[in-house]
Amino acid sequence: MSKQVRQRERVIIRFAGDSGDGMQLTGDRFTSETAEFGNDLSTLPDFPAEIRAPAGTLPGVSAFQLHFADHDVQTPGDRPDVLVAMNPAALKANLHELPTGADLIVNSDEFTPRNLAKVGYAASPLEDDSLSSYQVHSIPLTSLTVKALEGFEITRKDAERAKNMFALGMLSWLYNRPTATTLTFLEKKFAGKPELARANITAFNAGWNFGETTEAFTVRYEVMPAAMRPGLYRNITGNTALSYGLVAASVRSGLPLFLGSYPITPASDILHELAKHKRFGVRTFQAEDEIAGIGAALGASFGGSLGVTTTSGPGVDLKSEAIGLAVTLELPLIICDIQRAGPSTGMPTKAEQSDLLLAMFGRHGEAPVPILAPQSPSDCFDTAIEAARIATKYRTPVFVLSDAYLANGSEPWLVPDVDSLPLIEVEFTTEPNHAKPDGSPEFWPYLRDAETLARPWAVPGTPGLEHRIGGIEKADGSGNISYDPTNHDTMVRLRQAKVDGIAHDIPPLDVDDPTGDAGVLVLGWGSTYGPIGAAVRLVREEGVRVAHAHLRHLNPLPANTADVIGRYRKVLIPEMNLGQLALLLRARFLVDAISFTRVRGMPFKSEELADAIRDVVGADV
Amino acid sequence: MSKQVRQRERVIIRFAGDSGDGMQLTGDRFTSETAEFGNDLSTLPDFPAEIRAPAGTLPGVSAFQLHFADHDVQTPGDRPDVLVAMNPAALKANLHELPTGADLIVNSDEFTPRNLAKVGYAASPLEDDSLSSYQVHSIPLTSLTVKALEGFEITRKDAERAKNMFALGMLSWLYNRPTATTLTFLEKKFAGKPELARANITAFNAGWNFGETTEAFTVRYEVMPAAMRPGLYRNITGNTALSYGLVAASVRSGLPLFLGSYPITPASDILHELAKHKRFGVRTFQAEDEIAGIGAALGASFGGSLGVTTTSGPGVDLKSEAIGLAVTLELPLIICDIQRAGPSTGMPTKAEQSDLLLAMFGRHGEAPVPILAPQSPSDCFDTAIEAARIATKYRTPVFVLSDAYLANGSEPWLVPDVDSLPLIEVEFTTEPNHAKPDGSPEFWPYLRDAETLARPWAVPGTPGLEHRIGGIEKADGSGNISYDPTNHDTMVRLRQAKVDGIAHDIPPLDVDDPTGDAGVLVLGWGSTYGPIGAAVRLVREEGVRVAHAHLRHLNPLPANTADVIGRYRKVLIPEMNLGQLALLLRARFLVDAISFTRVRGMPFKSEELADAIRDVVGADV
Amino acid sequence: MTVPGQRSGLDLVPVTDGDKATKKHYTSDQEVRWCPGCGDYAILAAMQSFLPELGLKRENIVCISGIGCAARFPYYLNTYGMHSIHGRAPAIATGLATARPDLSVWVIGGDGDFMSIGGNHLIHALRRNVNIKLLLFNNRIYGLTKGQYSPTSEVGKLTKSTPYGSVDHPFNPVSLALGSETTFVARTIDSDRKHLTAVLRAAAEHRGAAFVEILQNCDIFNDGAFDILKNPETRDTAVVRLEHGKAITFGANGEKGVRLTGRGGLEVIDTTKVQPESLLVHDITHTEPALAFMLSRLGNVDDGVTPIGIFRSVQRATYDDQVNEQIDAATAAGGVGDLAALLSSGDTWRID
Amino acid sequence: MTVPGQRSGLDLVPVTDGDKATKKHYTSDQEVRWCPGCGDYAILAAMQSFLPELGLKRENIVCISGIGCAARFPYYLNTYGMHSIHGRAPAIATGLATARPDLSVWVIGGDGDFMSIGGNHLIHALRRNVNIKLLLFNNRIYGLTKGQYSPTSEVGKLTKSTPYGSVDHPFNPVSLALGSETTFVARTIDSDRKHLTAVLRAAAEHRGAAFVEILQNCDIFNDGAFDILKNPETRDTAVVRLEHGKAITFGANGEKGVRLTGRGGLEVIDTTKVQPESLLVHDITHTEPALAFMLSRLGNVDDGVTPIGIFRSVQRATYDDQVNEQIDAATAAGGVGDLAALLSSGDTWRID
Ligand SMILES: Cc1ncc(C[n+]2csc(CCOP(=O)(O)OP(=O)(O)O)c2C)c(N)n1
Ligand SMILES: Cc1ncc(C[n+]2csc(CCOP(=O)(O)OP(=O)(O)O)c2C)c(N)n1
Ligand code: SF4
Ligand code: SF4
Ligand SMILES: [Mg+2]
Ligand SMILES: [Mg+2]
Repeated sequence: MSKQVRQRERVIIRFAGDSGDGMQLTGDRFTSETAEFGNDLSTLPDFPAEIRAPAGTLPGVSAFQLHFADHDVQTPGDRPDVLVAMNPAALKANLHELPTGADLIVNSDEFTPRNLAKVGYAASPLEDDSLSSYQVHSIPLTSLTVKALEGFEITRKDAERAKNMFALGMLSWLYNRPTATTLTFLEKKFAGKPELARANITAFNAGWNFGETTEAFTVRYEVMPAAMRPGLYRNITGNTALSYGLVAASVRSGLPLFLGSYPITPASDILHELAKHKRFGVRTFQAEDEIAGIGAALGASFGGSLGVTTTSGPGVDLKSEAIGLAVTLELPLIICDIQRAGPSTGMPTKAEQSDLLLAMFGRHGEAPVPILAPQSPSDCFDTAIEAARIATKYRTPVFVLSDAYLANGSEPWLVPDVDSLPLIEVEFTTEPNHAKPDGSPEFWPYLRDAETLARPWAVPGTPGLEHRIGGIEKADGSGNISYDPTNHDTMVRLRQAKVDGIAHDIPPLDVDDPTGDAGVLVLGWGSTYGPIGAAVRLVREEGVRVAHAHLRHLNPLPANTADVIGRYRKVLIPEMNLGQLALLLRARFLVDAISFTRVRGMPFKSEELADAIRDVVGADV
Repeated sequence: MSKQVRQRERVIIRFAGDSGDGMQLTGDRFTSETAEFGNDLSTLPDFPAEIRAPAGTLPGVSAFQLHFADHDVQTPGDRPDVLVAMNPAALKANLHELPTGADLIVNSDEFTPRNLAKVGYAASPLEDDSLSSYQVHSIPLTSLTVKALEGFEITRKDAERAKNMFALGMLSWLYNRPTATTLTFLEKKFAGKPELARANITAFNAGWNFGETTEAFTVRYEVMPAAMRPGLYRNITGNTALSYGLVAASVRSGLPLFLGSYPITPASDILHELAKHKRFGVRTFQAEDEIAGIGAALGASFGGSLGVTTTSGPGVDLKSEAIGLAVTLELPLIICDIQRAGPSTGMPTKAEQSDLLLAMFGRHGEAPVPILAPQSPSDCFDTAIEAARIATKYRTPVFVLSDAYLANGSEPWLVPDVDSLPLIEVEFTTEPNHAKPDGSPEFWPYLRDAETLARPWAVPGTPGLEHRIGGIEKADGSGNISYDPTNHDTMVRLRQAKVDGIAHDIPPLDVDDPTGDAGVLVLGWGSTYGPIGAAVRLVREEGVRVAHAHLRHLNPLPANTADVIGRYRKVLIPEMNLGQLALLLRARFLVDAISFTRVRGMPFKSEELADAIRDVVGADV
Repeated sequence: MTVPGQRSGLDLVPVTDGDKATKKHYTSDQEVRWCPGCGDYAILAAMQSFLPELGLKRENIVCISGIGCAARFPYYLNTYGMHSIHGRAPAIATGLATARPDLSVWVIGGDGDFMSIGGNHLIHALRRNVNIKLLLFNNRIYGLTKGQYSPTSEVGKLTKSTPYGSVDHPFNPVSLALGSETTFVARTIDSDRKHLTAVLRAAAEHRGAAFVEILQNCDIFNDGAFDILKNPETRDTAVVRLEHGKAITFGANGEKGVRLTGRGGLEVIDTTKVQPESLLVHDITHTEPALAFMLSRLGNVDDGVTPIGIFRSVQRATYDDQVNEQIDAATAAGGVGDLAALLSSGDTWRID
Repeated sequence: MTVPGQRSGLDLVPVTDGDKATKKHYTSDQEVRWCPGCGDYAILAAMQSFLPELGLKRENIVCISGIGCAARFPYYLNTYGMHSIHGRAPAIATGLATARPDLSVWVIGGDGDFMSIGGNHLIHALRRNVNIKLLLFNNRIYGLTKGQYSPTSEVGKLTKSTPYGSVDHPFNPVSLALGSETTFVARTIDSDRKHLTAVLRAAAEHRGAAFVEILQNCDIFNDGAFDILKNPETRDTAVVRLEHGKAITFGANGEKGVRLTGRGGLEVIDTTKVQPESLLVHDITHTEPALAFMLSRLGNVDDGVTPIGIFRSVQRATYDDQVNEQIDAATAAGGVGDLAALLSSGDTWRID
């Protein structure tokens, strides 16, 4: 039978199932197909901290949401138009976010009394009318898959496992996705096991054909490709982009990359990615702990490498002392904090922006450190390069504050032309820079560049420049140990001035204020960029006038930040914390910034942000 | 010959010599004599980080300054009226702070060509007229001492060592100090070595008699006792007071004290002091590092002890992660940070106030911790008790921010009556506090007290209340692991609200504004109390109207802080950092507070503060 | 096992007034969240069923862990417990045990938790001989962070973080513990309930720090790591069971044995070809750990031959006992501290 | 000493073109700030005079330390140096040595720096066998913080922090190192310049982690701690000098000797009463550390008998060499990384 085809501008799909059901993989594949098709998109994986909580339980539910459209997409979307629920737990955990009228595809095989009981369903929601407000497609995915794979030389378990490919095939049909990438992917994935490869491909095709033939689907959807700048695209997650950015910074600076790291969610994937790139001379050191990770990176920096350490909140706590050492040694170092929900162990797989003040102040003494924050998955690439530029030019540790949402979320990325990437020029000092009283030349490790206030970087192996540096206060210039009170005051202010001075070496904060006469500025940082952008678009469609600016440099702030803020009657600062940027701006500019905060481990929903904006704009008369 | 006696209201003496010359001891003894005499006083030891830098060199100079008067004393004084210099290095290192006309007592024996050369004196300042603007008393202290000890069965080295007692005797004569305490002290100190005891006592008396007889001193000074509240007094340093406060808190709460600590300057003396008090049931654990120190203290708290950890900046960095755990476990814990000059190793024996923002924000996630700061050596006692009260009542870690100046500095202390000390009532939970659906009783470790928001404290050994707590986010009430987004938002805000709520349980900020019409408020915190008080007194004597308030509770701030600040046109905030309290107050109250900062590792001089106040008041019209 | 005359690790822990506790009694209401088939289940079951046998008051048992899959353990045991932070459990337990001699304190951690980030706290707790029981769940992998190699992984291990193979030489936990002055050192296997339980009981009764390495299978990221010790074909020749007072033999019918070489080493020999007397008789009570150390080098999983059982159990004053004895002695001598006297100690003067 | 056929630790470090360096050449312009009489002076002098003999380019030598009196060392040596933070030097050095195989990297620390706060970094650097030389200045006390006991202090030590005597059992640094899979382990004494220098040279030439415990006198806070090993009356019977290939004897005229007991231990015997062949001949090249471990238990300062010298020197692939070999191999196989290719790897699509 031929099906009716409906046009859609945008679709939000959420795949939800048990940790063992392979939902992340399914989501990834559908994403690739969608990307290749040419839609713009944004994704949000959401999985539990446990590797595999007991099958069929709520804590065990793993989900993947994808938002794709024929226009540019800014967030993974608030509420799904389609929910694929592989078991009762997945249904229960996600139903409350489903808008009425949404499509609900469930694997009816899993709705057994036992599974229903596990999550406290007295009766099967498929039988009673509790789902009446949705388009329910109840399909026995497991048995259909097993049936499709009869005759294959694989275990029943493996056959059942293939149900996610059946579901993928079905949805690929439903949204008319190109399937080539998935087929080649499956060949690769099961390269060693041809039978399994064939089985999964068969399941996938079976799913597609099922969609074609079943009554369950009367309509099929079409989402036209989005208009995007011409070029070569790939889909990329924040952690991959950050890794590539670091490799690029190494290539463009000529400094070998050294990563010292200790595994921690959600940062580990950067270590995993960089460990692959030996051909770029990348050295990855899996340390015994976070302190050793940053220590080794600092040692490598002392030796002339681009030292990097990657971690998340708890690891930053532990690195605090070593970061202070890096501040006073004035050596380049990049510290990537992939923020997760705290305090303490908190919710390791969830996103939060609550390490900003830690990055600003989390060391004893006056120990200023520049801070950058990427605003989208692909922006992690550029941010890494910018961090390397600042770290090497100013001989300073630099913080990069990403978060779990950016790290695992993905978006299409216009692959840049390598030659267009910034060149990072680093010059090691090779000659003495000072004269002894008797006129003979000597090397002063703390004789600063007049303009940048950076100290010289002379690496071991350079004859005649042998010198010692350390954590004790140093005499301005010579760098010798000094307990002189006035010298200490001078050095404290010099270190601060060096970091503050970077403000003149970074792009000004630019504002998106189309009508030019908005009274309210929404000011954000980091991963809220997408949600704020989407919310701003929503309210503008209603004719609301509002401006949006987003800070990529958090310390120091762009030189024009004061002017920008001064131009608006009200400043609204949405953050996934209790108002950390707001605190900094209030202190710095005495502006009565309005904080809008949600600390749920989840990105903002654009709707709730839109409400917040409406409130503030409404009150602004 | 009988000498002329001059009256003085106040005298500032500085003893300076080689690390090996026993200047700290000499200062301590003179302080005891002065205290016993009934003057009010304040002291400032100042020694190098090295144990014993090479003899006779500038880095090796160790000094001790004492300010005593017939009225109440607020600081160790800016510039000494009398400098005792035991060698050329001591002279060179301290001369620049000596006001013209001051008395200068030097040990001429040490002014040998070799010693002079060591510190770059071409000629002996005792010979040329470079010291003409001072009252120079050039005395061969060493040889006089050795002569006085002829016939004693001691080594020449020991005889020479006694020269500090000779000097002490001389100054005791000069200021007419009671000598009994010193004599008994020497007996005790050399209990094992009677010959050495007699020798030192003889040297001391010889010094006294020398003063009596020599031409070198034509006048003798008298400083009348100060009017002080009646009662029993003793001299006490900040570290001793803090240690006693902790013991007192243990006694008054009935909780055994457990200290987990790793040695670090200037905090180590607290560990040393508490290790003595086994009879109070105090357990001291010298850990393998700072993390183990706080970890063990937290473990002891879990078991029902009053857990305490003591450290300085670098140690706080390392404890950050564990503090975050304490925040989320909601267990009582006291963290004493004896601040020193940073960043990194910095200047370990020097004072600074640069850990305030670290204490506020130095942990990942939203992890609020109450913060207290003592404002004088003896105030460390009361602050420790207040910290214990808050920690146990609100089940929270509490920061105590002392510093090197308070830690080693001393002042007379009116010994409190034990019964007058606050009683700290702690009740462990012993009964279930919740009912299961089936009505049977159960224990919910996170079911909060409605008023304080504190959670119940049930210690191991309590039957029926077995429970597990941890660093992962907990469900409000039950405390079970929860990754629910809304629950996390709730818990983050609950933890914040609990700490904020303490504002209503602490004394209001009181203001010293005698005329009641000052336009400028000087607002300080911690160890700047004395210097600010002295400066305020100075300018008031000139008729300048200025108010002074001092914050003992830094988080949360007293409930009336906003009102107080609001009452003044200008707020001046002097800090030994780059303006950390100023930042907090600006952010919180949007007040354009004026920061006055010096980061020299030394307490403010009251004169420079007075100038700062004059400037602000002057500009305020 | 407590050697005759030794003081038990449980001496000061109150016992129940006879009423028998059950496994259920020690099972918490929390849903267990390990992967199906994880070796941790077997260890949990063993603990839950052996603890009641000790006849202790349940409320006087505390279980403290760091972070990792293994570290989730306390949630599932219905005693007091703390799931702390990564690597710090031994330090936290040291404070608790020192302050509360009436508790039986168990510390649980994985090979990352104990041997990597927590290595220093571990060796210091062991050298101090704090009366705590440290159970290392060694699956030779980082489970919770999804499969990076650990300090106990074999060289050349292919993991997410070592796509070209790991290059660092692993610790032998038993050797490290013996080099850290540990008074009780043992190794056992998750799947051997009987052996596991016997070792846990001996650890509980040992007064001092007891270190137990439990070889644990992670069936997601390092499945089969210990198959050679479990598989009926290989286990008899791979596992060497050390038993106090018994000659060290192994193999299906004890055809293999261990004896001292003349050159200060050990050798595996064919027991049918030598006099029984020439075999090394295992003695866990040697004051010096040297021989136990030598046994720890006999081999580990990678070499096939793997000794399990108690390597060493000697008595040495514990840290916590001595700390508390100092307090008791001082108090007995000088009386309970008098606060007023303390505050007014040193040089004082009176103003009236 | 490099055992024949072994690769030297200095293989990749550039040497001077013949011009002889002197002690002065290795002496920095910084004023030495140790207490008069501190054992650190002797160690510094030994380093300053032995380093030139290696004939290396001075600029390729780096000295990294943590915090403590000992840790001030780098300031006084005219090479590249870093005085870092307490306990972390082994980690910092690991990064530097791995990134820069052309450097000779020395790590200096006290017993607090290495054995207390830095214990974990130490044992991990040792097990990884990073090509760095770790010199432990063991004065059995915390000097810089004015005299608290340390993890190597004898039990019952009276210090500022232990007025009633310390109660924790110390580490034997050599035993701990051997339990940590260390490939080169030695012990020497500050005052024995000849022995000290010989050990340092052997350490320098060892390819891999070399751990050297130097017994160092702190004449302010622990004076005389090693007198028994220095005092002419006692030293001959207290110090056991281990020499590779030689029978282990000591005493003024070698009247005492060490031999294996039949029970897997060592015993000190009267050499005049036994056959020379029965004495234990020292062999630093045993692949297994068990015998070296046994020697480390022969005694330490507290028991009088104290073995010094090289306990173990075996070759094992170093961490840094293998890391760099993986890079070279991958590059040789696939060519130098192509950034453009990397960025456009994976599923891509083109929009035109
Ligand atoms: C300070 C800190 N660093 C890193 C982590 C991430 N982390 C959690 S568990 C773990 C290691 C898990 O391995 P193991 O200890 O062997 O336990 P297993 O999961 O294998 O049982 C790591 C690195 C963390 N939670 N905290
Ligand atoms: C993080 C940190 N903790 C503590 C200290 C204080 N501290 C400095 S050196 C030292 C130990 C000194 O002993 P050791 O390492 O044996 O060196 P020594 O002075 O005896 O040569 C300590 C505890 C510090 N500087 N940093
Ligand atoms: S990941 Fe491995 S160790 Fe962790 S629960 Fe799963 S099977 Fe067990
Ligand atoms: S305190 Fe001891 S170790 Fe430190 S310099 Fe002085 S003598 Fe040497
Ligand atoms: Mg593990
Ligand atoms: Mg030491």
